[in-house]
Amino acid sequence: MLTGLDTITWYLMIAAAVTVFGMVRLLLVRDLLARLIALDVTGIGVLLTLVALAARSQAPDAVLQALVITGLVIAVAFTGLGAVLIRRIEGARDDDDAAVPDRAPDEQTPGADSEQDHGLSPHDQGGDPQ
Amino acid sequence: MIPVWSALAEFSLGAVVLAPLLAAAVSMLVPLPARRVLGAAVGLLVAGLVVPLVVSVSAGEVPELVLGGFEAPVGIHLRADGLGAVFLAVTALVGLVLTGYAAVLPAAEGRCAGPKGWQQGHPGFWPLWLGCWSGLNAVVVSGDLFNLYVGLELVGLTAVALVALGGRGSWEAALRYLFVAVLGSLLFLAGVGLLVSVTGTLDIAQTREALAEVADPEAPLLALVLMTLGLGMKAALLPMHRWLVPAHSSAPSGVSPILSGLVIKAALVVLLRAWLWAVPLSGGAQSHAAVQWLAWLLGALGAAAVLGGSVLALRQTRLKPLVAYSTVAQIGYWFLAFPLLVSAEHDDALAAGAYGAVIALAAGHAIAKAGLFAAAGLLKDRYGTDEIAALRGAGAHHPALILAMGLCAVGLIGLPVSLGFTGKWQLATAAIGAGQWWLIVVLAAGTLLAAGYLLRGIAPLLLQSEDEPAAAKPVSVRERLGESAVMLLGLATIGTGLLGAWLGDLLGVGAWW
Amino acid sequence: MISSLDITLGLAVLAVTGLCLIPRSRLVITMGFLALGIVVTMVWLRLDSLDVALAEAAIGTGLLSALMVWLAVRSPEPPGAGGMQPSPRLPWLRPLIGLACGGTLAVVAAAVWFRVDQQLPAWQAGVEDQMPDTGVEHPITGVLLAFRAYDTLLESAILMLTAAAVLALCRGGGLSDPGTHRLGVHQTSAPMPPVPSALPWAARLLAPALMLLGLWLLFAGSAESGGAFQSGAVLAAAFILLRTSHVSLGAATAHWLRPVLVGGVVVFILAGLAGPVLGLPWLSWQPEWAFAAVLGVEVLLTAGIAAGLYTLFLTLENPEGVR
Amino acid sequence: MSFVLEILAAALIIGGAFFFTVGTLGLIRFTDVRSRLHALTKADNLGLGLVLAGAALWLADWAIAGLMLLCWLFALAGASVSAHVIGGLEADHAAEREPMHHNDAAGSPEAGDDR
Repeated sequence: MLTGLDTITWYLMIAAAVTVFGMVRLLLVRDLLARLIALDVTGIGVLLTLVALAARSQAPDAVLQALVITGLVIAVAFTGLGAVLIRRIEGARDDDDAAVPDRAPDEQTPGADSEQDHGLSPHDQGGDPQ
Repeated sequence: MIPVWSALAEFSLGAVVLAPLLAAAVSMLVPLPARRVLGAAVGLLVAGLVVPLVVSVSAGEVPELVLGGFEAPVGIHLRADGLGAVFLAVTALVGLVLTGYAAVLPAAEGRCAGPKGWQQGHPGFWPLWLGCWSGLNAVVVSGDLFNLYVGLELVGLTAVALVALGGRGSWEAALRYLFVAVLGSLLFLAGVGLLVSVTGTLDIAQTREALAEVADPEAPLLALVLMTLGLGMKAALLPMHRWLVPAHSSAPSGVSPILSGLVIKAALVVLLRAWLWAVPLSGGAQSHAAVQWLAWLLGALGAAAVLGGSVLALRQTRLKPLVAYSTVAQIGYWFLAFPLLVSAEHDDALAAGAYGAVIALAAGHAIAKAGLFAAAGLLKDRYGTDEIAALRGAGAHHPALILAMGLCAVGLIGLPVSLGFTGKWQLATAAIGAGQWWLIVVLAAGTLLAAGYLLRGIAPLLLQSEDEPAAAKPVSVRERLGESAVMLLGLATIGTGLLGAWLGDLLGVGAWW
Repeated sequence: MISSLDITLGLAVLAVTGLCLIPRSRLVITMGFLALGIVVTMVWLRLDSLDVALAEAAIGTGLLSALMVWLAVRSPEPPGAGGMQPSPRLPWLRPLIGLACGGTLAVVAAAVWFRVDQQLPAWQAGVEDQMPDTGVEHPITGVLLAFRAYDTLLESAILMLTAAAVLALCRGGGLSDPGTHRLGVHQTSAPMPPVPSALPWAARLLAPALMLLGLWLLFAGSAESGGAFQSGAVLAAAFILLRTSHVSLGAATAHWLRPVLVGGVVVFILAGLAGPVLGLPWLSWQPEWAFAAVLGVEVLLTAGIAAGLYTLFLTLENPEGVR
Repeated sequence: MSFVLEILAAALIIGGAFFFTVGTLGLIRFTDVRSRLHALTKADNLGLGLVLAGAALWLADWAIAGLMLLCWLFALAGASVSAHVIGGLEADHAAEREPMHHNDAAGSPEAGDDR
């Protein structure tokens, strides 16, 4: 099997393995940061496929490399947005854990909507216009 | 076609994407009140730009823009065929009404953490919404596979950010939506990579010609599977729909209609481009059997979505999740027609009928669902909750709103004068033509269940509530204007019902057969 | 036959991917992600695409890891989500499912890649002979800013709108208060954690060198490897370095972040509008002033990308009240 | 390229690789932060210098040799600054963490009271 292989096909297989590894891990793990990293690893796997395709011709193909650079910038965009969202969610959860004693239990219902209505972290109890 | 008109159509092909993008950029520099005025003005401009496109397509032409003057394999082509014109028009109509709705009601923009705690009205809504609108138009007119990926990513990221404007409750739903949307786009990109390795070109029309000669059907088949899986995630087909309900119901009231009405359609348009335009199904018998099997799988998932989504909607106690589950059910209808689109014996009349049905259902759903979600959002912002029990008797203060919700329900159920009815009728005739009787059963059951859960959502609003209604503050002028926006969408649901025939031959322009 | 270098590099990528996904502590997977960026940069070099290697090193390894490490340090053990612990009932079930379907999917994909008879891209001839009228010599910059300028425009709009999204998650939605449009991002004046004196000294010493490197990468882009994205990332790294070492950038950022962020996309669209004004299709530039247009757009695009990436880092921390 | 130069270049590169392994071994074996920093900065930087010298010799080109020297100096600067910063941070936070390695009489870490 190894004899019929050339460099490009080898990297295409590595790319497929990395993509599948990242995708399966993304769907199975629950921790938010682990999922974000798994998503980014899947992105790297797909981009690895594109660069391996670009490297088939003697001078590596310019259009496919430009596509990969575009893909890289999109990857940093969605990873940045995901990181800020994780930070806000875990900031909110730190508050819930810290503020559990003084909050009435029924307010603690995890329903996304009721949570949003009172919306405010206790120590910032400004007038929440309703 | 007089040349000046077709030149205007070509110009507006690029302008329809770049004008809202320029407005999104400029709106980041101006304060909030100016952003609302800018948003409304650009909404009108984009709607105006769509008119020459629709006129030139209905006259039988396919306006095509060669960007930068570089021909297909090197450069990018933008095309507006029948499918493109229909979705440009629907996006412009619904987008313009929702822009007015959000400009009038500050609560519709979301909740932002002001100095005195959580305030209503969010400055971040406008650049993100205009960026999303530009992305939607980019996806619909693009003729290049990688450009479709960039457009899908633009729509996906702005949609995630718009959900996150809903304050603390919506961040988790937004992050979950981000994971699914981006994974879907990456799978689509993997499919594009596979296609490029086999055909050597990125342009959709050239991919079709190149794939016609390709001998072994394996790579195009795997590419089609990858694209279908990725776009199925983004369009929330049944097994992959769990991100949709929390995202759409916790989003601000101005954003939910955008998500359910417009953003879901972008994935559907790309799926149709991939299935019908890019990968010709006239391959060898062996590949055709596999594609048949895949189409039947999509049909089965569609049927499961129609029935499962409707039953889940029946069990909801709050209005916005009910409407969100209704979206999951309605998505099932579009995939129900896939087995007919890829029918074995190749008669194009049947495929054209099924294709017209899918587009009519999707367009009708866009208008009706946007109206219903906007109404539900308005009630939630006004009464603080969308519990159906708590909203009992709210109809007394909002007669016009309930009428508009009724009209939208007509469109969603598929009663006669609406695009929903046209779509279901064409789907039924195509199913009978192909002898697929089970489709009729699913259609009937879906219609009944839709009537069930929609009435279950709207009826309590009309009943007289036993305890005297809470001393609700009088309905402000802004809320009346918001209600008139919902009424516009309700009337549009009925109005577009009359255009069924015109829609049929508009779709014939530049179709794949 | 494939050389032993490729085999070791490929296995290294798989090993580091495992390091990046399997461990249960957030700090370890972040460090794994950093290492993955470096190994993948070497793979890009092995497949001799230098521009992508530069972009991966600057953006993928550099900036993303800055965000991830900050995130992992800020909340090391994930509160509440019960993130990493295996589900109590059947701890071996998830890895088994993962391994099974991961294995089958990888085998199917590898089989298809192994058997597909690949086609060389049809655009190579087109790119060479249309290169002169893009105004630049380096093919990748030519593709990015002339042939597929539309993709690059949409993608820089994506970065700008992501920056708008993270600003929207700040206090006051990114505005100081609804009346004015002055940037009120809380972080511009928020205190950063204390750092030993060596870092500020080094940061101040390195900042001019990094700026020079960024500008050189930008202008080299028209003739050889380099370009807007790599130089934008290096400039953003310089800003992050200064920010972490307590150099007061608050006043300048509060005033200039937003216009610079938006400038790149606005100028790109207006330059694209020049085409229809002269009767040509969108985004087309006459060969005689093509170089000026491409360079002007690229400079402002670099500033926009640097501002966008810096905004991602700036707004990562939760201002109080936005919990 | 004379044979002797090739032998010398190969020897340099192998020596560099050896120092890298020694540095990594030090990282694993040592317990507290400062001795790990010591192992890493010294051994790895020397290893890097040797490998770069071997590569320059192998390519036998003065321009590239100059470039390699610049790379080495820049790597040295980066390594020393980051080592200094990590050492500084470790010194600042040493008080908070309970004593690392001096084993108490009963072996039971009385972490409870001295935090």
